[in-house]
Amino acid sequence: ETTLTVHYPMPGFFKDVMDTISKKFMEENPDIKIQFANPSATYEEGIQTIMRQVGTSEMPDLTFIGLNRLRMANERDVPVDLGPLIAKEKASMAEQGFSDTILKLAQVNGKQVGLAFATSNPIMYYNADLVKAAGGNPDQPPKTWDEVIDLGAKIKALGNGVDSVDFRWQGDDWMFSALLFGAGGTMLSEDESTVTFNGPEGQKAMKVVDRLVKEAGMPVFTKQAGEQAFVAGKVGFAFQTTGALRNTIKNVGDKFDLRTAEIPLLDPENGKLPTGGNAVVILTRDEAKQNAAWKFAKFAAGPYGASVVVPGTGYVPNNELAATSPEYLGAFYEKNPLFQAGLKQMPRMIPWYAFPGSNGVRVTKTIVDNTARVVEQSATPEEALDDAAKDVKRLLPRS
Amino acid sequence: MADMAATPIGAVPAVPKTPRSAAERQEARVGLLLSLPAILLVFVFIILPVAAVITLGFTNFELGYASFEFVGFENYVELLGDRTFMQSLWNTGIYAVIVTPISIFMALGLAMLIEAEGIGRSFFRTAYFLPVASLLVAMATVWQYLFHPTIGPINTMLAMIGIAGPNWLGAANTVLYSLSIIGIWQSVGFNLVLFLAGLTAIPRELYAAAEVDGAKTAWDRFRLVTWPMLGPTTLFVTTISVISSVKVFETVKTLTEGGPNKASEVLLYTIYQEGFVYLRVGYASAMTVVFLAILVVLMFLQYRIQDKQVHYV
Amino acid sequence: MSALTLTNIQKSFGGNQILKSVSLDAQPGEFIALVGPSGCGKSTLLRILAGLESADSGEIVIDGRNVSRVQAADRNVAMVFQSYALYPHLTAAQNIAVPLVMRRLTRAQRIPFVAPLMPGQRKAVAAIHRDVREMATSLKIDHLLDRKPGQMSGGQRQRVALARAMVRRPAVFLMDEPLSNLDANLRVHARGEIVEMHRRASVPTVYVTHDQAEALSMADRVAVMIGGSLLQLAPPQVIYDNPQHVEVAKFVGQPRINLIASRVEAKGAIALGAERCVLLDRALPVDTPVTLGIRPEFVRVLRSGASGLPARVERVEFLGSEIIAYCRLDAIGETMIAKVTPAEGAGLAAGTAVRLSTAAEHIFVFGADGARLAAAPLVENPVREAAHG
Amino acid sequence: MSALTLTNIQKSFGGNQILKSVSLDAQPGEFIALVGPSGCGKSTLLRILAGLESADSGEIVIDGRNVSRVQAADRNVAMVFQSYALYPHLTAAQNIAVPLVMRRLTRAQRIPFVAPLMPGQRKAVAAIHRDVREMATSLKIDHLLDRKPGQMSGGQRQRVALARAMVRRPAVFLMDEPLSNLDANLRVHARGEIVEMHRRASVPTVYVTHDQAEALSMADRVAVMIGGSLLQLAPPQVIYDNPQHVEVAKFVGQPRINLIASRVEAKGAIALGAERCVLLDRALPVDTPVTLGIRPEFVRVLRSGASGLPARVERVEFLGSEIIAYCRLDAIGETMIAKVTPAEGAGLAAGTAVRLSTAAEHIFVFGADGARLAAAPLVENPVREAAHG
Amino acid sequence: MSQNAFTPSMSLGRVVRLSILGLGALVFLMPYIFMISTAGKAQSDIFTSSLNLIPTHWFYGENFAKAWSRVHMPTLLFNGILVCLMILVIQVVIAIPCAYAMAKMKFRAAKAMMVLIMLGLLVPIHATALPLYVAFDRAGALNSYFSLVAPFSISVFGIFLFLQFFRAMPNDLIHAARLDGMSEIGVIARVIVPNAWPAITAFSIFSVVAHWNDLFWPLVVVSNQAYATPPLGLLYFRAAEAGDDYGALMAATLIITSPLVVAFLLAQKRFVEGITMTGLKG
Ligand SMILES: Nc1ncnc2c1ncn2[C@@H]1O[C@H](COP(=O)(O)OP(=O)(O)OP(=O)(O)O)[C@@H](O)[C@H]1O
Ligand SMILES: Nc1ncnc2c1ncn2[C@@H]1O[C@H](COP(=O)(O)OP(=O)(O)OP(=O)(O)O)[C@@H](O)[C@H]1O
Ligand SMILES: O=P(O)(O)OC[C@H](O)CO
Ligand SMILES: [Mg+2]
Ligand SMILES: [Mg+2]
Repeated sequence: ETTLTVHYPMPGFFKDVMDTISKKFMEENPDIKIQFANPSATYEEGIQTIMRQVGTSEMPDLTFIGLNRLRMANERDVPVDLGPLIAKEKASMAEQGFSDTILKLAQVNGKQVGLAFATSNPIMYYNADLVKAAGGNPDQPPKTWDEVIDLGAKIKALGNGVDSVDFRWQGDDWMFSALLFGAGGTMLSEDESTVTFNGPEGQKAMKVVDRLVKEAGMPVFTKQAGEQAFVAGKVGFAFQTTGALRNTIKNVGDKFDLRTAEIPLLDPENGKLPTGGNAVVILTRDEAKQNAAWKFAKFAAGPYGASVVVPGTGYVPNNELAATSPEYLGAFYEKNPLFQAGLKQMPRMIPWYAFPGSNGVRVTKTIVDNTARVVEQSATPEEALDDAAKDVKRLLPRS
Repeated sequence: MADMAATPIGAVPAVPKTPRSAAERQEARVGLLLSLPAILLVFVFIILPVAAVITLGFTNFELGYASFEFVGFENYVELLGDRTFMQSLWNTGIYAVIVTPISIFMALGLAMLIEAEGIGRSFFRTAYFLPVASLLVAMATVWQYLFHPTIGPINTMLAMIGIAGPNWLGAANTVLYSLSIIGIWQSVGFNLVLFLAGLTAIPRELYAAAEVDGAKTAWDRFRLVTWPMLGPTTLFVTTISVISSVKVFETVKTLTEGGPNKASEVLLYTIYQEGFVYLRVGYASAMTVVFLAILVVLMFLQYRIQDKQVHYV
Repeated sequence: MSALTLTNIQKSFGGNQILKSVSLDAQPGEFIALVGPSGCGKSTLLRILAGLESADSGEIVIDGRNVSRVQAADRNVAMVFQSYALYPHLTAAQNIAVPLVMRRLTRAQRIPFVAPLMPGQRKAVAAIHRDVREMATSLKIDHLLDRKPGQMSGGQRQRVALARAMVRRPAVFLMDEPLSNLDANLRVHARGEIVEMHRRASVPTVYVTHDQAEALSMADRVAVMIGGSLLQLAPPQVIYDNPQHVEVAKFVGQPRINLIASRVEAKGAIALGAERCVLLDRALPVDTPVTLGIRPEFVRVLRSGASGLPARVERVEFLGSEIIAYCRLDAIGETMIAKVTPAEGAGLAAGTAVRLSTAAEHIFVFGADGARLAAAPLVENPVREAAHG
Repeated sequence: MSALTLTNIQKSFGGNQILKSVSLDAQPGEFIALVGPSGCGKSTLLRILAGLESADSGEIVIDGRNVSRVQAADRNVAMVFQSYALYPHLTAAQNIAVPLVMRRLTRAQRIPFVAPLMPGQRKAVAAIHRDVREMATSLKIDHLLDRKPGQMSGGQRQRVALARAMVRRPAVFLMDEPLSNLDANLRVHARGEIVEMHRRASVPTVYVTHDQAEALSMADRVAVMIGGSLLQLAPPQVIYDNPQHVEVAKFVGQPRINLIASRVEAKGAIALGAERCVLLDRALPVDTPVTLGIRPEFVRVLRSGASGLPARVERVEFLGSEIIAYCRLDAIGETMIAKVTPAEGAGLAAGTAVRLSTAAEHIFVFGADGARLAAAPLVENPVREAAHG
Repeated sequence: MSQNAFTPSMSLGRVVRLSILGLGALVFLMPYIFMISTAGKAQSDIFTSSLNLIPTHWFYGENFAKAWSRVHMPTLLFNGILVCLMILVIQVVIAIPCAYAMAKMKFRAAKAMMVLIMLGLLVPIHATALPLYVAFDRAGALNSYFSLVAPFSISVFGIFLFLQFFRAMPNDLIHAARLDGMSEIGVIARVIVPNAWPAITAFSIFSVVAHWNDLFWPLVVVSNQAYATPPLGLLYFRAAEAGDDYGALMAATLIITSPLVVAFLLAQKRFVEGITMTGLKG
C-alpha cells in the first residue's frame, strides 16, 4: 500500500472537491491512500510552502500550483517531468481527454511539469436588474468594451451608491492579460528579450481601464470590496475569473438576477484569453510513489475530476472528454446557463504568460502597481505602461 | 568577658581578607544555574537565529535553490536604491506615528473614565480588551466590510448625515489611515488594561492633597497627580506600543497586500514579500537586519529620553 | 467667635455609623488634638472638615462662613497627611508652591510654555518663589528645595509637607498623624517644631493622633474620641487628672491606668481589695458594679509592713529613669502596674512579695456605663490610713 | 563556654565600611539587645549572624561550631523579621510548621499527593502537628491556626512569627525590630510576652531595636552600636547609669541627656556654667574641651533662690505623669531639659525664670573623643553645695 | 480621580461619562456585533445594501454545523489548548526561576541578561522564522507539537513581567524561607509561585491570547493536519478568489474565540491585580 500526501491551495474552493475526488480515487485504487497536508490560503502561500519544503521530509508528494507559477517552480527544478510518463501511454492519454492543447497549459519550455487541473478564463458577470434599470437589455449583454462603458455610465447614473464596473485588476496581471491578449498583444517578444506589453495592443488595453474609470466611473475597489459590492447588487458589471462563479451564485442568492456572458475582446477575431487555474504537479522523487502519484494526477485532472470541479466551482473543464461527454458534464451545462460563458470561450484560451527569470512574481506586481495608478488616475495609460515596461525590463534576466 | 567586649573605634585588626566570600560565590553559582535554562533558550531561539539572519544578509540565498554565495554588502547597497523599501520605511513611520500616540492617549482617557465609574467596570474592561484577543484572519473580513466604500456600514452611516465617505482601504491616500484605525482598535485594549492597573496604584491621598491644595477641576488634578504618577506605566506602554506598531503585518497582509500601488507597504510586509513571495531570502535578511537595527536604536533613544523623567526616586 | 465650629456631624459608611453626632469648636489660634484608638473615626472627621468627604448631616462653620456645601478646594483649609502625600515628581520647592500656584495663577497663567507670555504672570511667579523660600527658611529646609521627595528622609519630607500646608496661611490647619511615620527620636523633635510653628502662625489647628503623649504635650485642648463619639474635650491636664469616662482614662496615660472591679457597699462606700477607701457623692444601690482606676505613678510599692494590698511582683521593667513593676494582687488575681523611681524600685525582682497602696484621693470611680462618678476619699474612716500605709 | 561568639566581624558595601570589626558573645540563655540609631549596621550584623549575608572577615561560632562558612539553612538559627515575613499564602499553622517540615521530612515525604505513601510520613506529620499546636497554645494563638496572615492583626502576626521561629528550638534566636510595626499600647504588651517566652525557652537571643526603652526593659545585656562599632556591651542599668561613651549616653534615655560643653580648669576641675562641680580622676591639660552630661530627671528646677544656673523656660510638655521643661540657660544659651513630676512642675510655663541645679554625682564627663572620663564630685569645694542649691 | 463629595449619584458628569464609555464600547464591539450577526445569516443575506443586523433567515444552526463539520473542530480545539498550555507551562517554568534569580540574587550575568531580554522583546518571530524552520527541519522536528511549542518556550516578556513583580516581593520573605531550611528551588516552589498567582494570571492571558491566535508560525511548521491549530482551521473557510464562506467563517471564529473570552472574564480581576503589582504602576 502506498500513501500519498497531497497539498493544495485555496481550501475555500477546493476542500469539498478534493475530498470527493480522493474518496472516489481510493475506492478505485484500494492500494493507494490519499492524505492531505494542510492546505494553503492562496497560490502564493502554496508555492512558498512548497519551496520551503523542497528537500525536506515534509515535502508532499503532489501539489497544485497556479499555472503562472509553474515556470518559477520549474526553474528551481521542483516538479517531476511528466514527459516520459505521458510518452509511455500516449494513446490512452488522448482517449482520456488530455488533448495537446490542454497538455500545453502545463508545459514550461516544452517540459511537461504538470497536468492542468482546474482551468478558468475571464468572463463578464452582470446584474440584469441594474442593466434593465439603466435602459439596457439584459438578454443582449454588451459585446464590446464601448458598450460596456456606455451602459456602465448609465448604471452609475442611477445613483443610490450604485457603481458601474468592477474590473478585477488587483492581485496579479491576469485581467490585464485578458485585455492585452484580447487585443492580440503579448507580454514579451517571442524570444523573451524585449517588453512588448507597452506596444499598441497594450496601449489599447490600458486605455480600456482608463476609460472604465473616466467614463464609466469605476471606483478603486480592493478585491474583496469589489466582490462584496457586486453580490450586494450595487455593481453593474464584474469582470473576473469564471472560477468564482459558484460562490458568486451563492452570495447573490435571489437578491438580483445574476447573468454571465463572454468577456468583450478588443480584437474579436484573433483575441485570446489567459488561462487561470492550477495544475497538479508531482513532487516525489520516489519511483514507487511516482507511479501512484501519476495515477492520482491523471484521475484528478481527468474527466471525473473535471466533472466534480466544474459544478463545484465554476472552472471550465480542463478535459475535453469531460466537457463533451454526457456521462460527465453535458447535461450540466444545459441546466446551468450561467456556466456556459466560460465554456464558450474555451477555444480562445492560451497559457497565462509566465515571465522568465527569478523576478517573475515581482514583474506581475509591477504591472499591478502601475495599473493601480491608472485606476487611481494618478497616471495616464501611456505613462503607466512605459514605467511598467522600464521596470520590467530591469527585472528580466540579462541575456 | 563582660561589658568591655566592645572594641575601640577605628582599631582594625589585621584579619586576612577572603576575596569574594564562599557564600557570595555560592549565591552567584545558584543564580546562574536558575537562569541557565532561560539563557540557553534565548541563545538557541533568539540569538542564534538572529545571527543566522545577519549571515544570510550577506548572501544571495534564494528559496528553492540549494546553494548560495556570499556577496558582501551587495544586498545593503541594493537596499539603498530600493524604492519599495524606502516607501515601506516611510509608511511604517507614518503608521507608528499615528497609532502609537492615539492608542496610548485613547487608552488613558478610557482607563480614567472606567476607573472613575463604579458600575460596569468588568464589562468595559472586557469590551475594550476583546479586540486584543481577536483572530485577525477572520476579523479582516469584517473590517473589509465595515470599510466598504459603498455598502459598508461606516459609509452608509456617513451618507445618512450627508457625508460622502472615503474609499477607506481602496484609495492610496486613505489606506494607511484606515489600517491605523484597525491598529488602534487592536491595541487600545492592551494599553487600557495596563493603564487601569497603573491608575489603581496611585495613592488616593495624593488626590485628596490636590483638592485641598486648590486643584478644583478634574483637569487640574490630572495635570498635578494622574499624569506624572502614571509616568512609569506610560513608559512601558509606549515601549510596547512602538514595538508593536512598527511590527504591523497581519492587517496589511490580509486586507491590502501593500496596495494600492505600495501605499500600504510596511516593513514587515516588504520583508515577507521579498523572502517568501519573491523567495529572495538573502535580500530579505538584509532588510530584517536594518529593521532590527532601527528598533534597537528607537528603544535606546526612548529609554534615554523618558526613563530619567519618569522615575522619581 | 469660634474660628471653627462643627455641629452634630454624623457619618455612616454602608450602614455602619462611624461618627455619632460629633460637635467641636476651636478658638482662633487654638491647637486641638483629636485622639482615639485606631478606627474610631478621627480621619473621617478630619476629611469631612476638609471637604474631602461629605457628612450625612451636621454643619461646619469656618470663620463664620458655613462651608458644609463648599468644595475642598474652596474651603481654605490646609492638611498634612499621614503619608505626607507629597507629589513625587515635583521638587520640594514645587511641592510647596502648588497651593499658591493653584490659587494665585489663572488657568492661562499655568499653561506650560505659553504662560510666561500672560500678563502679570512673571510677577505672580516671582512672588510665589519668594513666599516658598521664606516658608522653607523658617522651617530650615531651604537647602532641600531642589530635591524630590524620594531623595529626602522621613523627617525632611514631613517638614516639606508642613511647609506646603502652611505657605498659604489657611483658615484652618488639619493634620492627620503627621508624625506616625517617624522614628521615636525624630518624633519628639518634630513635636517641638510643630508646636513652635503653630505658635508663630497661630492658625486654629486640629491635630489627629493616636499617640496620647503627643496629644498631651502639644495641644491646648484634647478631644478624646472613642467609637465615633467625642467623650471629652478639655485641656491636657484636665483630661489626665480628671477623666470623665473610663475609656478616656484608659486611653490616656502610659503605662495604662490600673482598673479594678469593685461594688458599691453600704452608704456608697467602695472598697479596694478588702479595704473601703472612697465614698460616692451620690449613693448608689448596694452591689452596683463599679470600676476603680488608679494611675501607676500613684501606686506605692512597700517592701514590708502589714498595710496595703498583698501582691507578688511578676515582672520588672527597667526604663532608665523609672521602673515599671507588674504585680499580681494575691486576693483578686488581677495585675496592678506600679511606676516607681529607680531608687524606690531597687531590688525589686520577679517573685518579690510586696504590698501595694495608694492615696485615696488618686482613685477614680467609674460606673457600669463608663461615666465617672464623683467620689471623695473616705476621710473619717481608718481604712484610709491603712491604705496610706 | 559561650553559646555564641562573634569575633572581629567586618563588612563593607561598595567601599563603605558598615561594620568595623565587631565582636560580641552571648552566654547560654542570655538575652542581648542590640541598639543603635538607624543605619548603624544592626540589621547587617544580624543578617551576617544568620548567614543571609557574608562577612568580609571575622568568625562566628555557635555552640562551639564555627559556622562562618555554613549556609543559612544549616545554621539552626531562627529569626523574627521586622515585617514578620510570614508566608501570605499559608495559614498560621502551616507557617509555623514550615521549619519543621523542611527539617524533619525527607524530600520524598514532602511531595504533594505521593507523600502520604512514604514510610514514616504519617507519623512525622502527626508529630509536627502536635508540636505546632503545642507552640501555638503556649503563645495563645491556637484559635488563629486556620487563619492566613492577611486576616490577622499586627500583634497576632507577630506572635505567629515568634511561634514559627521558636517551634524548632534553634541554637540562637535573632529578632530584628519585631515590635516596630505595632502601635504603642500593643508594643508594651508584646514586650512582656517576648521576655516571658524567652525565659521559658532560654535560648540565647540577639534582639535588634532602635527603641532604647525596649532594650533597657527586656535585655540581660545591652549592646550599643553606633556607626558600625560596638561602643558598650553591659547590663541595662550599667548602660544607663554608667555610659562609657557620650554616644551611648545620648542614645539611651528619654528625653535625651543634656550635654553641655565645658573645659578643663586647673587641677582637673570642671565647671558647669560658672561653678566648678567635678574633678577628673586623671588631670588633663587645662582648657581641654570636655562635655558634661546630665540626665533630665536629675535636673532640679527651682522657682526662687539664688543658687543654680539661671534659665528661662522655653516650652513645657505635659505628659500626664510627668512634665518636661525645656529651659534655656541664660549664660550659655543652650537648652537644658528637665523632667519633673506634675507637682513639681505645676505653674511652669513658657517664659518663667527659673534656676537649674543638679547633684554633682549625677554629672558624667566625656572627653573630646567621646569616651567617658572618670570623675568625682568636687566634695571639698563649696561649689558643690551651691550646685545642690 | 477622587469622587467629589458633592456629586449626587447620577450627575451630568456621570451621564456624559457613561455615554462616552458606552458609545466607545459599541464602536469597539462593532466588528464583533457584525461577526455574531453574520454567523447567523445565509450566504446570500450577508452582503446586501441594507444594514440589518438581525438575520432575515435564522441560519445559526446551519453555519455552526458547517463550521463544526467542515473542519475537525475537536482536533483543532484540542491542539490549540494543548499547544497553548504547553507553551504557557514551559514559559512560566523557565521564566520564573530566571526572573527570581535576576530579582533577588547577586550574580554577574544578571546585567547581561537584562540586555538580552530587551533585545528579545524586539525580535519578531517573522524575522527569525526561516533559520528556525531550517533548523527544525534538520532536526526532523517539523510537524510536531514540539515544533509548535519550542520557539516560544522562552518568553522574554514573561521574564520582564515577573522580574518587576518579584522585585516588589519583600526580601525578608525569602530570607525567612532560607532560614526555615528551604533550598532556592524550594523558595521558588513554596514561596514565590504561591504568591505570584496574580502575575502568573496576567502573563497567562497575554501568552494564551497571543498563541491561540497565532497563524504565522503554525503555518510555517505544520503541514500535517493532525497538528493544526484553530487559526489554521479557519483557512478552510477562506477562498482567496471569490469571497469566503462568510457565515461559516464567522461561526467558526466565534467557536474559536469564545474560550478566550471566557478565560478573560474569569481571570480579569487577577489580571489587573497582577499588573498593578509588577511595578509597571505609577
Ligand atoms: N470609605 C470608607 N468606606 C467604608 N468604611 C470606611 C471608609 N472610610 C473609613 N471607613 C471606616 O470607618 C472607620 C473609621 O475610619 P477612620 O479612618 O476615620 O479611623 P481613624 O480613627 O482615622 O483610624 P486610624 O487611627 O487607624 O487612622 C473605620 O472602621 C473604617 O474602616
Ligand atoms: N545590600 C546593601 N548594599 C549597600 N548598602 C547597604 C546594603 N545593606 C545595607 N546597606 C547600608 O548599610 C548601612 C547599615 O544598614 P543596616 O540595615 O544594617 O542598618 P540598621 O542599623 O539595621 O538600620 P535600621 O534601624 O534603619 O534598620 C546603611 O547605611 C545601609 O544603607
Ligand atoms: O482563480 P483562478 O485560478 O482562475 O485565477 C485567476 C487569477 O488569479 C485572478 O486574478
Ligand atoms: Mg486615620
Ligand atoms: Mg535594620
